[in-house]
Amino acid sequence: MDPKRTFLSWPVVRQVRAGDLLARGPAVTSEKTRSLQPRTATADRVVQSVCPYCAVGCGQRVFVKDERVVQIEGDPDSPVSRGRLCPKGSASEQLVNSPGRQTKVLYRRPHGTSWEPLDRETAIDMIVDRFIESRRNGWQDTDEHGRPLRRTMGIASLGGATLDNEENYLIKKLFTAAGAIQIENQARI
Amino acid sequence: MQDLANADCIIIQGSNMAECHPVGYQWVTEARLKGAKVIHIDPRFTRTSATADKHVPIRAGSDVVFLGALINHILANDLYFKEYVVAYTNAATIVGNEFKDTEDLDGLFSGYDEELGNYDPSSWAYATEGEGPDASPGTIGGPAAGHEHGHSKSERSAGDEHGSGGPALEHARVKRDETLQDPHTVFQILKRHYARYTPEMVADVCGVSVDDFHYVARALTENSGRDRTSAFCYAVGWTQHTLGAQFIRTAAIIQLLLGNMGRPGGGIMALRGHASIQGSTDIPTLYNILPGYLAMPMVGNHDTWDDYVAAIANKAQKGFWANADAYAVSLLKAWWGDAATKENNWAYDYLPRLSGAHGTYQTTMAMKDGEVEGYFLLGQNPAVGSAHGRMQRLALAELKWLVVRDLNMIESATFWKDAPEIATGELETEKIGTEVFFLPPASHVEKAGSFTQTQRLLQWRHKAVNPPGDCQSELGFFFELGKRIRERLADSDDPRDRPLLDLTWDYPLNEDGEISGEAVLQEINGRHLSGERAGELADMYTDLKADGSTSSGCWIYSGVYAKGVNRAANRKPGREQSPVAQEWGWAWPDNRRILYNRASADPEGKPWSERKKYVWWDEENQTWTGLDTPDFVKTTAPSYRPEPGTGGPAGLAGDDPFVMMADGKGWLFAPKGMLDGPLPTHYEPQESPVQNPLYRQQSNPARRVFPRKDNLWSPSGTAPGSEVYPFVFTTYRLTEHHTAGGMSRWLPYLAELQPEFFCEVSPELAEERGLVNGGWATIVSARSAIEARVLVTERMTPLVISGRTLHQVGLPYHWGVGKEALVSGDSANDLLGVALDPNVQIQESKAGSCDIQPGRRPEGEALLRLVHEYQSRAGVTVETSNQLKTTEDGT
Amino acid sequence: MVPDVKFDSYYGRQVVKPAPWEADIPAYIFLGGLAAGSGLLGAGAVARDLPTLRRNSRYAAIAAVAAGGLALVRDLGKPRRALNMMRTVKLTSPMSVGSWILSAFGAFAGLAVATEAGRHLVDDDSTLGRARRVADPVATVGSALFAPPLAAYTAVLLADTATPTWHESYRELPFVFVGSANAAAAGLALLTTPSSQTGPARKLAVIGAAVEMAALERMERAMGDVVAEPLHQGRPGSLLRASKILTLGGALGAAALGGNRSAAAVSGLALMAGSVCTRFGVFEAGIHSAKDPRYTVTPQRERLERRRSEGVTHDSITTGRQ
Amino acid sequence: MGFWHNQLTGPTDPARDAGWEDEQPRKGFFTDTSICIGCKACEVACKEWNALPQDGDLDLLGSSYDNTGSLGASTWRHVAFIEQSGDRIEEARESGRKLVDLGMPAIGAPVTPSGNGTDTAFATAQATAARELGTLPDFRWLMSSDVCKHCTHAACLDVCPTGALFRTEFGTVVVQDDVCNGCGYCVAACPFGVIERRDGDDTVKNVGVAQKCTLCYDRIGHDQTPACAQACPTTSIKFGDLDEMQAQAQERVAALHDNGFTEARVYGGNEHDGVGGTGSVFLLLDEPEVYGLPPDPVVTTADLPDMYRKAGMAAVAMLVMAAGAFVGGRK
Repeated sequence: MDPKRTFLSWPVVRQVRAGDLLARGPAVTSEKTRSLQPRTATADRVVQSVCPYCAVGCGQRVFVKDERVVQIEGDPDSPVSRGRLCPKGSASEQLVNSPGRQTKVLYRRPHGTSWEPLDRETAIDMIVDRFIESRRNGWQDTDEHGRPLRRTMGIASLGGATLDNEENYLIKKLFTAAGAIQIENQARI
Repeated sequence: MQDLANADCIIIQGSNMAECHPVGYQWVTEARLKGAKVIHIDPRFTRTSATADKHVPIRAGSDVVFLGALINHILANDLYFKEYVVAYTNAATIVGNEFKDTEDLDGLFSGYDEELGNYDPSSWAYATEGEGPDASPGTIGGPAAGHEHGHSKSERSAGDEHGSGGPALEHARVKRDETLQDPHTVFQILKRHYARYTPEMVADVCGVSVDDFHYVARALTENSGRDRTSAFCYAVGWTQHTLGAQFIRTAAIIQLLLGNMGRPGGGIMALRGHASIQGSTDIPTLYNILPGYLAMPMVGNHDTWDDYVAAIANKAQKGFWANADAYAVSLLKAWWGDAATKENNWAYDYLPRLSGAHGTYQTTMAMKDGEVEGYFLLGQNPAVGSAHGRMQRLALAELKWLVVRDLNMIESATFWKDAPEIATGELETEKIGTEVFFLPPASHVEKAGSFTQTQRLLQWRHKAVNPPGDCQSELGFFFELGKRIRERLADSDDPRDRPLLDLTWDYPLNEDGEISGEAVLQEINGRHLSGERAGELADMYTDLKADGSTSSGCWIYSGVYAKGVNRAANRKPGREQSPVAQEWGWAWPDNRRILYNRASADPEGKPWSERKKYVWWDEENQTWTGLDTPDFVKTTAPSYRPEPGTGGPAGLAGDDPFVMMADGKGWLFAPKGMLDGPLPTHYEPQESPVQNPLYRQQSNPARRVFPRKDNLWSPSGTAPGSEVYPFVFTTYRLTEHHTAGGMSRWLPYLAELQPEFFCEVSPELAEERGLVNGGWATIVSARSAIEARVLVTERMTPLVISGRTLHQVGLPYHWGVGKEALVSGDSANDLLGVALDPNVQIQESKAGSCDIQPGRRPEGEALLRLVHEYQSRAGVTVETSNQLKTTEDGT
Repeated sequence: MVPDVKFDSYYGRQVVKPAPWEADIPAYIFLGGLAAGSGLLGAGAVARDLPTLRRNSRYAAIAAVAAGGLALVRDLGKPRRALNMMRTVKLTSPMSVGSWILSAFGAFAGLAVATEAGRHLVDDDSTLGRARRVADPVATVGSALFAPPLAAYTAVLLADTATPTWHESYRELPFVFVGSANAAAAGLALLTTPSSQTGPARKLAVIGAAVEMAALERMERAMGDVVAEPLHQGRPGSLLRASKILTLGGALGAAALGGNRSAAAVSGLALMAGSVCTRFGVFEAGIHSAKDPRYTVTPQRERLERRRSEGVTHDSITTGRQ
Repeated sequence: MGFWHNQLTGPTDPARDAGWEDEQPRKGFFTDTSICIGCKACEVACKEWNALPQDGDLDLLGSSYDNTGSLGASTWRHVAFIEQSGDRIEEARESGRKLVDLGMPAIGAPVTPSGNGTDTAFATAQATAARELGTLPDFRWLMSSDVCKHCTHAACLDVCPTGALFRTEFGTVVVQDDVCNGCGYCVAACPFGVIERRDGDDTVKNVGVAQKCTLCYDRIGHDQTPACAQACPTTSIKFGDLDEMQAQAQERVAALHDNGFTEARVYGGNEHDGVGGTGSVFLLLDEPEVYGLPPDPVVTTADLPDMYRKAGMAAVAMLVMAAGAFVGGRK
């Protein structure tokens, strides 16, 4: 077991030597206990972030070790949240590292009965094809009175309330330029 | 949020704040420890009620009666804050005499168009200076240029445009009677309108005892005034109704009457549910608005640039909205750069036009009817989280292709193999032609970007690690998608492709090879394009010009990157600054933390009281100053009075604190902007076992209904068949889960805390229906039937409504049917149908009618038979409850 | 006058947790007692020169102590860390103290068996033989000295817990257990050893059974009605009733018919079975008393109200405004 | 006897007793259940920090909003939910009032509200005036976050045969999962039913080992707040020096009593109680057993000297019995 173990490190001996006769304190600590360090102290870096759940916008501190998130907790600096988090916010680390999280692109072909793997580049190309085609299929130049519409009804989107402002900006910008108007998010749900 | 700690009384209604915003609730707790009274008004006794001074149980959907009775109480007993009301609200403003109230027309305001099912609001307009109250209202908000019928406004969900300011008026030359005695003053109209909203009516309609009503009335009025302020907090408990926007309006009227707006510890706090749901309305992924609450152009109304500019704002109106043309031009310059020129009206014609409502529910129906080919789901799980889950899933099965981007394998991505409709035989995996792409996104720590939280505060998140595997941020994905679409179309000479090809899409990459979020935020902030500051970032929205010399992707965010500093990333620790904490993040507009804070000072510019001082006029330096950025023209002295007819910021008098409103005043009466009436008035929900006791008109006559075979409703009120669905159900969230569960049902830490779908019923209802705690129940609505475990609890209280006992069933909606999540179950949203608020097109999911029976639901086809059996017993047809105007026979 | 005490709980859930122990532990307590009693019988047999009884008791002791030790290890959550029991000497821990007692007894019992086996294998005059002759009395005395603590400490092991029925039994349970240990060991001797050499065992059976029954009776009465309840109800109740019948029957049989080999064997079996029932009965009663919050809350509430009615208020865990 | 007495019952400084020379001020929790919103952030933050596995089978327990049941090997903070109607509230108010009458000196020291100056004082005065003293609601929903008590006289620690459980320099009680051999003794010894041996298959971390709250020994050793207290949105869970925690608890009870909430009482932290005082102090709004807490816990080892004495006598008796059997009579 412990390679450094010697007779003198035997707690019974330490009990007597240290006067902790009832063996309750330092005499019985293990090497692991004595060298205990919180992973907040051993992290390579700490990054300030914001909780992804509700709109209170609680500050989070993200602790990174070996390019992996090891801990997410409340940021005491935040005047909004003062370091506190709700159960969901407290579970953020699991949200990031959960074994159930999907990290691979998957594809279900029409009428298919199961997922198939697909590489991301191909997937995006396929989406581009379909985007352009559906955009054309759903295109409306004018309404029945000849007034300009210049839009497509072939493509819709839902989502954005948990996305960044910059992301929503690109989504709205791209879709609007493409003439897609059926762009919605959680705010209307 | 932090400002709630300054309140002396907090009324939480339409929100379960302790459960849904626990960390925000710390400020309520703090206020309470300092002695503030906290009252929770809600159908259910929740964790918020448990930690409030008082819980007042109320029937879901009857809030306007309760709040209207408070207004009546305040007016009848002279409890309003007179100086504030006269100076800062439109109480003294005189309304044209064509206006007819619901009290005169049995539940309808003047201007109702039966054919279109909507209002023409021209008769609600203010009377104009120089004309008597008898004068035609034609010149103000009347059918002059730019006037738009309520129907078309509703179609484009115009209510959303007021996210940053009020609607346009032609000008601000209004007539006022500061004695408030003229019968045509808003004040007197208000008094008459709410006269029948008595405590007894509250008892009868809301099920709230007269004593409880007086308790609330006393707490609220005793804690409002010069020295004290009260706050309201609401959430989707108010918005998810066919009368949702009017619920909030009623509270706004109370707060204006009590002088609680624009002051510390006052206001109305909207508690939003998602990390950047505020941001996603500011920079909208919404069909009807452009960034900064500029309208999406509507065919017929905004066909030309001139039409558009004239409609969005009027140079003659007071305040900062008068410059909306500068914001629109700057947006177009940001998007189309050099291709947007004065000659081509800044590429205005590159914008697609709306022709009706294209909200998520209309889109779902179009999808189900085969009109939509492709759909992107970006962190949304409509199969579980949207109203009428069945319709959502059946619609997904009609798509040609679907892109799902989510952290976990949500039900909306797997509907083709495990939707409940497969079990009932309505869908068959092999027959579903939808092609599904599942692309995993980066989590919040795997990308840098800004969220805008519920109080308009932008907070930058730094990136901690790279995303794993194929995971990619939306920023990266959409940048890539746009790039490839543009490459594919590069040789096109089709004019319809010009907007894509002319789009500014050259973003710099950062050291990780990813598109730089900072660069996008800079574009949003805006730049000087020409002139001596060319190339510099805009300092704030007052920099923006309508001459094409500036760009800004979202004018209200202008200033977030002023002087090249990402202010959303400001992180001075809270304990090292004042409680207003202006050096943490950046709030729009102009880093203001409380809007309309000019109202925190009296008309002379002095704080109303030492205890509540916030922003005041510094006589010595002739400037507004205080704890926050003053929300006013900095150098406009309190005594300043503009020349009549002056528009824009210069048109604001020194005592016009509501700088985004067209007349600078807080609106008790909304002459424009609300599509279902200038004053909130009570209507029953679309589906209600209760007859409207105030008017013959049963439900909001301007609500949006969708009479379809797949969207049936139970009979309401006393209509025959209503007894088949005798109970009210309401849906809600729990602390332990997040909406449709995509970010919680896959996590063991959260799943184990609330592992199963349950319904909450009172011991009385349990007794009546034979329901057992821990057992199963089947809940049936006119749309579907679901099963849930039963929690029998005294937290659910039967209410006596019009002499009849009414039971409510509580249903948290986090679970869905599928095989991928750690915990699954039937989805409460399957019970809901689609009926919408006319102002903002939000569905009614807080009140519906149902039956509840002990035991598990049938499976397979038998489930459909059960639903049909109920429908036929109740005599439900497509028309049931879908008449907008209630006719003589009460249908 | 003690005021009426109402009983409240949190959804009927237990307040204290039962020990996560299974049948291995009562089995060990029985085996430890059996070993201890056998150790004493072996020592007595040496003194009275009863070689068969000596041999059989010595083998019984080591077999029982070995089996008991195995049961103990098996019941650990981390059996591979069994040796950590020797990591400390912890006077406040009956289990630590017991581990050292068990080890010591085991060592002496092992030595005794070694010397026993050596009698026929080793020449008395060889070096080994001389060593054996020295070791034999050491083993005998050692076993005799460590046997009583081995039989008695298990009572403290159970009593030094928050398990209501176990803790409340602490005054009498050691006597129950030593009596039961003696009776069981005597029973085993009756089973294994010809009657010619079981005279002392028969006596011990009677004395042990008498002490066990008397102590048990006293224990149930002294304990208070509520906490004693699990001893009378359900499976533990049946076990303890069976124990009484078997133990008394076995003792009677041993006393009256002990000369008859078969009758002695049956009596011996009854005594051992009785001892098993006692151990399992007490063990299970305790587990039951921990699972039902009534046994934790009611006596504590009564105790508290009694003290309060006597004006003693400074020592309550709940305090009002000060 | 003096040695034993000092070590097993009564007021003492546990860290010093355990042989710490550089002992720190004793640390503890004050859990103010009157402001708990039952959000369970403490449960999750604790599980996340300590990497605890899933607890139980993901079943609805039907006990209000409590689905983790109790403290255990994989739940080190547990939030209890209790629904009560009017008569029970009245009883609680009465029993709390009785606690004051029970000879505990009701000095009625004025509340010293924390915070700054006149503003708070004004608000408190106003609130006292405005609140209807003694108005009984007809229903209430109690929520309370339970945790290890970190007793002065910790039975779990004292009965542990391996030294896996030890007393830290902060006076807290911690299990060393690399030492524990899963004997389970501590489980039966704890008068509060806190510590538990973890069940499960081999894929589960630390299975077979006794587990409980460590009061985040690793964190507090680096001047950090325990995970639960850091997360708690409403500061229902406070962490700090134990004497400060006790003072805050007393202050808060006084404040609640001033407002008519006589049901408020302090649980734990009395050095004269059966466990020599706890390191976790609670403000409760009803009798402890309503929350699943023992009303009068006494550490089992308080009786240990007596137990050993009785066992010694029994051992002697056993020898005597054997001697009696072998003395005299036939072979």
